[in-house]
Amino acid sequence: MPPLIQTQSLTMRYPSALALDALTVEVEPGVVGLVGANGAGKSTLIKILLGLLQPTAGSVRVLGLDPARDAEAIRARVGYMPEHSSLPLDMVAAEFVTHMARISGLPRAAARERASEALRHVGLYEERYRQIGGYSTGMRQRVALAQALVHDPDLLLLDEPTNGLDPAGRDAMLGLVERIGADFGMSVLVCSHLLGEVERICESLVAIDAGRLLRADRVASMTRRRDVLVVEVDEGVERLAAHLDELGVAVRRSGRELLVPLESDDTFDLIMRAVAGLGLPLHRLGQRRHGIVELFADTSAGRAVEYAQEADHGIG
Amino acid sequence: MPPSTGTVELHGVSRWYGNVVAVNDVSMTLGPGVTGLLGPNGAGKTTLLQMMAGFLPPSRGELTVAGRPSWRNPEIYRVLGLVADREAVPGFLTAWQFVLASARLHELPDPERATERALGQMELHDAWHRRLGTYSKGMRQRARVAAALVHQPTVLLLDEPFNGMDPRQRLHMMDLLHRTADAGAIVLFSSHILEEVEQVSGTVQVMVAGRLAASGDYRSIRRLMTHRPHVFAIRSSDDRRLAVALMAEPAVAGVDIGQSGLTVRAGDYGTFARALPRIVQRERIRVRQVTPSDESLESVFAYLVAQ
Amino acid sequence: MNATIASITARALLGRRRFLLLLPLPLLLVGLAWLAHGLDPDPSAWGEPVVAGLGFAVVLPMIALVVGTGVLGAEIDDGTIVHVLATPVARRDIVLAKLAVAAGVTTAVTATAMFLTGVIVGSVRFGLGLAVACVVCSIAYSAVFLALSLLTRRPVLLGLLYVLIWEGLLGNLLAGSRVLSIQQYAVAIAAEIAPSPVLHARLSLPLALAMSAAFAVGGTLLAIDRLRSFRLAGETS
Amino acid sequence: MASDDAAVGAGVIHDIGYQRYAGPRLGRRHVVTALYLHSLRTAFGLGRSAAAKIFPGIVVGVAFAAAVVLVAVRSQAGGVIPYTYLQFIDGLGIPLIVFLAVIAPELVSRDLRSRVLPLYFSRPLRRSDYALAKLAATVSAVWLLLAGPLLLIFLGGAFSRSGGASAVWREFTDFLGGLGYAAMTAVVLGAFAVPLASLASRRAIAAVVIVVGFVATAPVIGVVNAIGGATAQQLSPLVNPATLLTGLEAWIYRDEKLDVGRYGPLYLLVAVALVTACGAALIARYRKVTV
Repeated sequence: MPPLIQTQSLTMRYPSALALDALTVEVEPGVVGLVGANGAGKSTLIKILLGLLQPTAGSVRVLGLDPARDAEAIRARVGYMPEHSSLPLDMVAAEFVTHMARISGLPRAAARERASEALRHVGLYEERYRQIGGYSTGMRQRVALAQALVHDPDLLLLDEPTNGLDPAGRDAMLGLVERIGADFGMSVLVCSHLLGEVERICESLVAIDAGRLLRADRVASMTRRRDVLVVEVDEGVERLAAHLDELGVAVRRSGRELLVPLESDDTFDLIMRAVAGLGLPLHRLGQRRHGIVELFADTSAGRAVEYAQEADHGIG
Repeated sequence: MPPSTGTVELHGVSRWYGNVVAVNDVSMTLGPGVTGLLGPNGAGKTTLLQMMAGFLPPSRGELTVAGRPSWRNPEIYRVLGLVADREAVPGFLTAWQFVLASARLHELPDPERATERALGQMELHDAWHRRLGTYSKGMRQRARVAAALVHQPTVLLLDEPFNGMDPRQRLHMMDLLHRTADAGAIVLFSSHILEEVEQVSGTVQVMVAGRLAASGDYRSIRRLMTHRPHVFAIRSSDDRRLAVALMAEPAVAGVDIGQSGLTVRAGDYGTFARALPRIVQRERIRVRQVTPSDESLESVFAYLVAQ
Repeated sequence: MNATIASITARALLGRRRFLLLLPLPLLLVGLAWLAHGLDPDPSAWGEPVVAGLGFAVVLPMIALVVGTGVLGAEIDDGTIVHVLATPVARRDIVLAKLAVAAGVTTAVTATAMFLTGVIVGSVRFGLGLAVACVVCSIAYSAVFLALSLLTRRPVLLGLLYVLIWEGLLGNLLAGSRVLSIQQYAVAIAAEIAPSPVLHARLSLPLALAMSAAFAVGGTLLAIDRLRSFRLAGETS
Repeated sequence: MASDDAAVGAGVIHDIGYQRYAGPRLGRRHVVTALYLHSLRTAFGLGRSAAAKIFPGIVVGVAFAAAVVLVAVRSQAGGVIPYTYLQFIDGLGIPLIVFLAVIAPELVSRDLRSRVLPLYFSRPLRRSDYALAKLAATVSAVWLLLAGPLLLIFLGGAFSRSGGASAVWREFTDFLGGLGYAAMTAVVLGAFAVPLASLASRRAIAAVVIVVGFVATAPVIGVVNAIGGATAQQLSPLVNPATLLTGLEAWIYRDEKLDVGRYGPLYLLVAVALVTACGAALIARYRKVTV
């Protein structure tokens, strides 16, 4: 099974900017995250993979094929969901997806069946005979996903699939992409600048910034544990802090939370004993996870970004 | 009692298109500070903002900005700044020309200085002579905010200002909103991206299907809904024994044992939070993690949407 | 009339590719007149198709349509109009500024082309007659198309139907329809100032002037009122 | 459980999860035909919202109304109107321009504006095939717009004419002649309109460009005819697509609609050149569209 995607010092120079700078990366099949700030070169890379854009230098292989030579063979086996939902708003969803299936070479009957199946898998079965114009942003994103799925590709390229979605929509879309990667037996390249998503659904990750490769690795190996214990009580934060201080524990206050260095497992018991002793309502206790966001912390202009430890809230 | 000049007030405001009700009987008062207007797509956030900004008349009810109605009243824009949801900007103008035009249209005494201040505030000073067409999405957004701030409005309305911004740009925009609010302005921004609202504004107005579902600090909103069982994810050295002990506790509504630990549904938040440490001590079980998995704004939001 | 709005509107209009649409038509008009004159100085035979057929029937209305809908329709379409409306500038001043730019650009393009054509075809006086007609009708057309941009989502298509069907097709078949055809006002005004075999006025001057004024003032007032209660498309649009 | 286990037939739960597709994947010809048929339906607003049907509907209505009037007039005049079919097509001048000003932007500019092209070009569809499919769809739409009323006229004429089989046969040959001329009209006008439409992504502007393209050159002919000698008058119609067609018609059908003198073949040559040039321009336009 050839690697999903292979690039060798891939460069893309626009008149006004260097979008990709000698990018060399190899990606195995599975659900892969392509992460980077806005303008880091994600969309450019996807367009090169589809043969829609000729790179200025370097080579690239998709599913073992070269987009420059056999672009059509690649496009028959790849599904693409562009960043901005570009859909004909006055068409019925089922008819649009069927049309797109036929443009991918499926015969009429198969196209109609697979379109209705694709819309079922993205959760739009009941609404499939309504016009796309009447759909919410979330539903439109799912139609865009259905048209990328309909011709049963081996690789799905999703450019910011959760763009403009509300939380319920974002969770549904992420769950969908995760299920596609797991059950549908096709590889998925998910482009996103929302780091929490990548961590949650991708097995491996390619992080790029300003066209250069930051890191390419399995997600698991990138989120190492960091030894700080976070405790939050609903009332009496000062009393707890003072009590821990007396016990000689180095406590640091951060908003509503107390941060305690985690020397050993005993620290868990010590904190629990303190909270029980004071009879305080325990709201949160846990280890602060080292999110991928740190990847970007050092590259941003000098400012360490202790930004939203998404790993702690919710996803946990 | 007459609406005071220092607030944005809505009394029983509704807006409908034919029989589709976009905003349904909303009453709220916004004072100085940053407020997050949160809700799913289609909840009526944009419609509400447009009514406040004088681009849509309420179908019913009374809406005043700084004491006067905003509909068909261009004078309101002397105190009101708007960053609309449509991201279009005149690409052929440079940022300087764009904000200067806004300053002139607001008839400011010294438009050049005001423009320089606004662009400086948005850290656009190194790019302000480049055409907006060459700007990235985040920079265009900042130029639009600069244009909305140039006349130092006391009321600033922003529709999805963080849309499409990456973490760095988002953080910067949050600092700016705080600085504007600290200067005594009323800042209202809409969003459906939770990280933003949690970071920027403790106070939240949550809209669901056109109605105002909740308002105030989102954690206090959470507490107000204690009647709903809370969900905690707990990982410990002996999950099964802890589960048995917890089931004995009256405040516990139910426990699920999974590979990654226990999921505990607490009937009453207060009693459970106090009882847990006591039980763990008694049973001498080591607990490594207690996470209120339904406590973030996302769950408050999902809970309201599910009503 | 607000100078800032006028200058930005002018730059928007003349900056975009849309402006290139304005050039071939007047060039074709003057070139054709110059070529025809070269071949046969007596315009009695070929004058009518050039001045009326191409000038008043195509160049004037089409330029007015593209410019008239461009000064406001384009900004409404892409949403940049909100940056102008969210300011304390009176709506009247916004409309007058836009109207001034639209009428100005239309006049600049059409009046010059028609003046040159007039000079080639007849005399300087004839050229002036055509130019004055263009000035008056540019204002009338601009006001109408500006109002149309605020009344409908597809002002250009409806403008096209008005020019092609009402002024073009019906203008020849139905005499009555000429009373509401701005082209005919232009012909009437030009024929009055510089009578010439080339022009066949079908309306009297007072009627033409009165109707032009009616269209101009009516369109402007309608535009101002519509702009005062301009609504951004709500969420459910 | 009332029933005994043995009596129960074998039951199976089918896997309705995601199924891989093992069926045939058709080639380029099929893909282009699919796009062509889809575009043809879009031209008449089929498969689209009611609003998309209004303008094409109006023009189709006008065309059929004219046909009904013509049939009525012919039956009064004893069915003897020379070159009925050709006259009918030439008579639809302005409605045809309006039709093209509506459908060409709908088929071409709309995809540009709604950025649907990435969805097309990320599939095994060549850009030249996309352009040709859209061109063919426009030409077919114009032909159908003409062929329908022509059929009505034929049916009206064939049954009302006295003179037995030979009269019906002559009517039929005239009808075929009409269809031929309708095809020529469709190809020339369609090929001329579509590249113009592709210049603008805003449908409104594309419509203006098309109208100006057709209307602006007509007065030129008026001038040349007024000045030039016989040859000039015979060549001037080449400048405008509509008069180019009338000239072609006069040469092929010899119906003295237009004196083309001995320049008949030149009209054919110019027509073919115009169509090829427009096709090439359209393909070039889509080659450089950045997606």
